[in-house]
Amino acid sequence: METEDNWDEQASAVEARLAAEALIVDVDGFEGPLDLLLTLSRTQKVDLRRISVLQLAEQYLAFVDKAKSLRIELAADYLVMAAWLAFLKSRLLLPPDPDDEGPSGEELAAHLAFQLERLNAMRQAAARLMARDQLGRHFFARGISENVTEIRQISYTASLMDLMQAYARLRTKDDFRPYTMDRGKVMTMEEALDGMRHLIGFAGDWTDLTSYLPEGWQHDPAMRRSATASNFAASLELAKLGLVELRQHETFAKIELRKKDGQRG
Amino acid sequence: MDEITDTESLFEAPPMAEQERMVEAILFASADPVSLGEMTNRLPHGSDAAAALEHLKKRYEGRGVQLARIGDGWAFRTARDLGHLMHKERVQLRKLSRAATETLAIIAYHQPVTRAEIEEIRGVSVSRGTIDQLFDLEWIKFGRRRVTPGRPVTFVVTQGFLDHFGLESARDLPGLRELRAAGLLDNRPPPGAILPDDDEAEEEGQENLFDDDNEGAEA
Amino acid sequence: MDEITDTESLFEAPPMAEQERMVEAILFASADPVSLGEMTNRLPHGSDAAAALEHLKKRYEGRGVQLARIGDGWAFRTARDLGHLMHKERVQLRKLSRAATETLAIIAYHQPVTRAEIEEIRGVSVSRGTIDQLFDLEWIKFGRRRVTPGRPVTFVVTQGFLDHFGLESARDLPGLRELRAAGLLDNRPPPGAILPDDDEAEEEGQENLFDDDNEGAEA
Repeated sequence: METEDNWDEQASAVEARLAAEALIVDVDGFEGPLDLLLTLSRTQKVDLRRISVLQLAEQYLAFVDKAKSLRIELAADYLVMAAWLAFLKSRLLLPPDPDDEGPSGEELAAHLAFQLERLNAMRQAAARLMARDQLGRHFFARGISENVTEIRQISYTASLMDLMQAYARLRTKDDFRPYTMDRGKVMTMEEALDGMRHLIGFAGDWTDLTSYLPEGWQHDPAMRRSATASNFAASLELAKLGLVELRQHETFAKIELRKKDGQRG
Repeated sequence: MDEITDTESLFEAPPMAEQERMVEAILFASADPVSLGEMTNRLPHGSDAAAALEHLKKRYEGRGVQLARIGDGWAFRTARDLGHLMHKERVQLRKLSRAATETLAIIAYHQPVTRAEIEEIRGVSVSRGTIDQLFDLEWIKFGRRRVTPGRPVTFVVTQGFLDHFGLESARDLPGLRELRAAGLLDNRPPPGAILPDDDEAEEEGQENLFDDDNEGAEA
Repeated sequence: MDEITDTESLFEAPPMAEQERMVEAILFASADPVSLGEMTNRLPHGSDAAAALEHLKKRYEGRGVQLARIGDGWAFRTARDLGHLMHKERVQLRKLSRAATETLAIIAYHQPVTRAEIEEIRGVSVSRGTIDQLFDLEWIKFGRRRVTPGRPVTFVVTQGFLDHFGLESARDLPGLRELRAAGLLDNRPPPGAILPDDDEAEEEGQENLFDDDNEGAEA
């Protein structure tokens, strides 16, 4: 007997706990405090305009307390709402203070009731909207669009969304664009190659590679670095093609090049 | 000058029955609604597209396809009662989340509406994904900026939205009149809040609902 | 043929007028011609698809669309004599290239803006073709000359641009923060990603080739 009693007791405790948790765990299912309030208000089974905001506030506060006792973390907006409702509750319970200039408890309560009614109305409107016959499900558009495709007249189009996304892409490209060097200060190897091809015609004798740096690239360090590197790469390329010879007397000495014998004249 | 007069008299508008045939052909060929303006451009000079459309609409009453008005556009759509025959054509629509359907309804009934107003009504912040999804479906677009500090952008529904839900205009939204009469479409500020002119906001709201029909025309 | 059998069958077929409506809706919505066999399968049990098709064909005689037999299937087709109306349907809509869209966006957001400023924002030179295209579309025009050395011309957007994009003024364009708030900045393709369609990328490549030529010629 005793054990059975115990067992019953335990069972009911577990049951209660589960029930409490079910309500709390459902917090995830609520879309914010207003939604929770709307759900709680349903238990009053009255017109939303005549709802007892005081009772509703108490239900909400009890809910939050229960959540706390179960150590369930509530999002900040639930707690803000709880604080506001506690304030509202005190306003509704205390006789109005004639010196207080703020809105009365009744006004605040009426507004909350309005918000709940409006949310409820929108929810019903959404349901009615989705319950309508829908294109592609209940009624249908022409299956074949007879766009004869013989003509070549092209008309360009863009949507506002394209435009805005293009702009957004441009204005935020620094946030995410891959590492690329800015054009102004960078000489590509192709450019260097082009320049050197023209110049080596005049280089009969060994000439310092650095003298090939084009106008305007000698002074700014970043530009000079880029041009030097590209020129060096270009000279290797030209050597590979058998157009020039390269020499360097020792490590870090200057690099010289000249037109290859066979190419001269 | 003389030439122009000559050509004008030479090419008279075709008889109404012929205009009706033309409108019929053009609408049949297109899956998307064709606006009255475009129709007028495509018909021979001097035609009365609006009248031809009215005739055509009558002709198709009770048929398997119907001529439907969608915003400023017109399109043929299959009769609602025959949807069950179209299982082959039925497209799988992604189920919208509750947040998305509510946000859509708020935009439709309160348009033009700002993000802050949507959040005020739902009592919860609007996620990017929700707005994104509605943009992807081409059911909402940006409306005019609100003439209030910060000039916030507004959202409105599109012609595609009207087409999808079989609405002639945003004014035909179910229950719109009742909601308006009950004051549930008001943007009522919390008591004690300082705010811009109430009248102005309301006036703008109304004006814009009418407006929306025009905007549908542009889209 | 077997009318007697049909009426005697357990499931009564809908009246012929109703079958005709059904055939009409099915043919309208179908993307491909529908064969007699398929039509029979899709109609309620006991229906006579062949007869319904014949009735429907008669009904459309002389109309703007005709019920035509294509191979062993049936489909609606525009009446032959109205083919000329489909001219505009043949206009091929092509998406504006990325270069042009970006240039247009910069002009819209920064107007009046000089060519040099556009290039600075885009980080690449702007081809003459791109600007020309935007002029051809009548979406941009010359603004006032800038009162700076060289008095460079500026570009601004036109009324036609505002009409096309459904804007009342260029000030109605949403700002960056709003784009981000609406989640539009998260949708951007990762850097260097393949553009939505390959043609576009290719086209752009070509355009850039022309670019270089033009720049060379100008220099």
